Amino acid sequence: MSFDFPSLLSADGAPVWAAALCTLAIWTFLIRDNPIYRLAEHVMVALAAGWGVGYYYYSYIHPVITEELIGQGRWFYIIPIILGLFLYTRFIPSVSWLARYPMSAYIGYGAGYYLAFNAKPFLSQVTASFVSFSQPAFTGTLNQIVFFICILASLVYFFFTISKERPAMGYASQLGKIVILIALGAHFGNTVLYRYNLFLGRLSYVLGEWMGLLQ
Amino acid sequence: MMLAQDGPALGIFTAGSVAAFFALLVICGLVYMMIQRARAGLKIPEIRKIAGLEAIDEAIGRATEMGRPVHFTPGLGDPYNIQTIASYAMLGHVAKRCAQYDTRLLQTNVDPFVLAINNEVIRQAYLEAGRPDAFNPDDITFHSTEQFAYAASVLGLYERERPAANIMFGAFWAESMLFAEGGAYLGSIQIGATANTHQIAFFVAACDYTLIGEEMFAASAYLSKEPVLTGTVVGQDWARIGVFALIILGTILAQIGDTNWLATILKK
Amino acid sequence: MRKEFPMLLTVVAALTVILSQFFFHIAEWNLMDVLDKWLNVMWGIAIGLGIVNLSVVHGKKIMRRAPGFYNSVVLLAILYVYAILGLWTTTQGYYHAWIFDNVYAPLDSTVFGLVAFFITTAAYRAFKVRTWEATVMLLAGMILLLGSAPIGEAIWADWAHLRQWFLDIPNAAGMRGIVLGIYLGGFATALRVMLGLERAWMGAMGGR
Amino acid sequence: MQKLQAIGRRPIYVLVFLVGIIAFLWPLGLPVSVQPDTLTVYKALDALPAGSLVWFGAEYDVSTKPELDPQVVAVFHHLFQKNLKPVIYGMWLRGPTIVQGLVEPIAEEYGKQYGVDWINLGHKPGTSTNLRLMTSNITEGAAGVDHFGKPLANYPIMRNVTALDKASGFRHVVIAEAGTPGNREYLGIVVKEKAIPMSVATLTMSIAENKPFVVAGDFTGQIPGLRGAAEYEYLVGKAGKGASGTDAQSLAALLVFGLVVLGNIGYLTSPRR
Repeated sequence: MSFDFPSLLSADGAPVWAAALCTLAIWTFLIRDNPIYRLAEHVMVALAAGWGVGYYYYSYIHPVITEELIGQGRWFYIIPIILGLFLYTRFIPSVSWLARYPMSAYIGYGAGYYLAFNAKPFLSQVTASFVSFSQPAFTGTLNQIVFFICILASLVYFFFTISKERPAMGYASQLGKIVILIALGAHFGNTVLYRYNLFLGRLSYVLGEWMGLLQ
Repeated sequence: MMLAQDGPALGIFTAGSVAAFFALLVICGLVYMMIQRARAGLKIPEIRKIAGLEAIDEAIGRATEMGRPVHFTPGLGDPYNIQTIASYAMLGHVAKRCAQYDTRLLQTNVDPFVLAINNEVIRQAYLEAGRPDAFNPDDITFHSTEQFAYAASVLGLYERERPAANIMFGAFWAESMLFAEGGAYLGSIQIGATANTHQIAFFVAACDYTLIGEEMFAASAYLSKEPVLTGTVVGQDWARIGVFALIILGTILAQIGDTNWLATILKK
Repeated sequence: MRKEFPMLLTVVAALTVILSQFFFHIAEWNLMDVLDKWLNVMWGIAIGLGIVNLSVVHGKKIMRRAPGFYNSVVLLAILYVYAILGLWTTTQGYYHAWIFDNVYAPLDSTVFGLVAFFITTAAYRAFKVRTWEATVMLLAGMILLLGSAPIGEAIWADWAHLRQWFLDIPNAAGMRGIVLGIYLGGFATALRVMLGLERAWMGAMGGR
Repeated sequence: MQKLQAIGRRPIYVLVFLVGIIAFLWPLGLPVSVQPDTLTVYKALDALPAGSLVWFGAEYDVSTKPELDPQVVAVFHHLFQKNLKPVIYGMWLRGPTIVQGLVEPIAEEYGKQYGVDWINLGHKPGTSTNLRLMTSNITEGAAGVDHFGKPLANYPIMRNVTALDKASGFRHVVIAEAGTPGNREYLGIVVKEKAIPMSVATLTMSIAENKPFVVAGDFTGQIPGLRGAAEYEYLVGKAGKGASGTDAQSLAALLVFGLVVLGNIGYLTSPRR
């Protein structure tokens, strides 16, 4: 096993060095906050924000100006542009309330969108909870019964304004809490290794592509 | 998009949306009914204790005692994400408390539009608290539109500003673990709230208090104690009773026949 | 004009979406396509606010010579050069793409990879047998953790089945309860917004 | 003992790094049980008579290299061990270049000669249209040249090969696929029309999506993700990156599990709990 770094100045080597040094810069944060990490962090924000300018201009604004406004002559596309510019009125205190127009439109859209597009998935979650207990094996039936009880219990847990002082409600709510905690614990445990894969991918890059230790 | 050959269902509805429309009508009807009851001054039950919401004032109080700032993030949601929309009311509350206690509020954003809205929310809150002079727009910051550039930047901000209270309220993705565990290293009081089911477990593990799923949507009613808002939560509970009954009925029907007419109707 | 008209916009935008989604004859007008483009344009314009915010915050740091101000100099320099490069050559331009692929992309995936470290310390700290509820959560977590790695099956052949059972029965049921509640809470929140009960961005939270 | 619940975060970080470094540099070959889907692929290739042609579709690019490369390597070890003759082709631009880099050292290890025992037709434009052309006329489909632009007529392996069909000696198709074009194109054009069986080396995220096709017999089997690579490496007796990847996962799971156990021992022995 011996190191085999790519040439820093070659067309193939330069990207590897760039990527590897960036990786190490972020990892230094694990020791403590330090100037190298700070630099990397500021570079990241600068690149991401700078990238956004070009990307979103060409995806959202440019097509509307060239195709809709100029190309098709759809004058009403000037409205969202004006509404968007209203956001900048916050720098002029006397008319800063104009910024509420685009905000209100956007939030209204969000409320409408939620109501419009989530009623159907909501119902499909309800119908998916209709379980059939007649299963080929006895354990299958038992599983379905457990599943059914767990769903009802977890629903009870969330009641906000209905008193849980009656014993039946109390027990159901307690069971619901346990079911939810099992669900969350299971979810956590199941996700750990997916998260490791990302780190291992970077480590493999540093050890392999950069240091040349992996064959 | 509608395909040409799909005709309207029942003459007016788009295909497959009939049941959804009526379900929505019933739920909204229940909520609206309860709002009307509250407006009429009828008795509205109280919302059960939600520890995560009780802890908010305490967390801000502790930050005040320690002379350290409070950090609030609405997560990565678009400005029209319902969780982000719910976060505005929460931010309003937090900002008002910070204004009253004269505690610095650091508010970080990944979405420029949300940045603009939050700027308004916080300005209004300081105005209502009678402290417009204390409002500092430079503490409301933008950290690019990219998830991990934002996360790296917030981790850095934790180290430099050392917030004593960290309130994460909105739609979170993989950065939730970085935010919550990064805050835990600092020993700040952390309150996490999200309806993104895939992230709740991480908040539960790393935060002092977690609002699980819909508890975040009850926050505005809980904190304001307004009967009208509480009424909407009561309506929500009645809708839940309806769901409960539907599931029991549907399951009973599933034992009887091969075709479950209730499921068929609900899929219309 | 200061509160009523924005409120009206909220309701109009919400109803446009709802009616277009549910009613066949309104859906045919394709209002959603237009509305989506409108919102995207507004959002695109808002990017400028973000850039202004970065410029002001970091500009002030530089003026004050605040600690670490040189990072702010770097940030603003890169930000503007990269933004102008992007506008000039589009994001497909050779140099623009090279920097993104070889500098930004590795930084981004390394930060994502940090989650592995954080999730480990979080598990170590959080999974304690403090109460019996916490114990239940711990057990579920550990069974799933070992079950998702090849080692689990190597220890006990049926571990994979146990893992699958946890995912299919208690996990699915618990998540179902959470999700159904989220839908209800979301509907109520959306309705509050449409009725003007929740509008913190215009001041006065709730009620009136 | 109670100090066990106060291990600092930095020692834990060191352990996380160690898990990765140990797994990558000194693969332990921790046991992996072989799943049926992988085993059917292995058995199908194992049963082919020596000298049979195997079409290899390199349908991925740089972004999915970490997950698919180990599978490709394991499969080529098997192909050369059984003296099968792979013919590499790619609808994806970068695929054949990536696979060429992987196969060269393996071919050398088994003393296999390019153009005699294996060949790389390279990437040819036209995606599924060109794949269809291959099934009737390889010379036309490959524009007469291999990956390096040399005439196919020069290579002994291509002497009696006219088309991607059974008559030319193709007995199996293996594709390493990361999306579209990928298994659906091969399924329609090669499996259904030419009746050549196909196995897929696939990404973890596509396993569930592919499963119905395996059950229906459309695919002989699938090598599922990095885990599948480790299983195949085990079957061919060549521990590689698949094994180190799954080793790393197993070690990581043991690390987190061990830390939680230690934390709880510390907690339970602490007098102030």
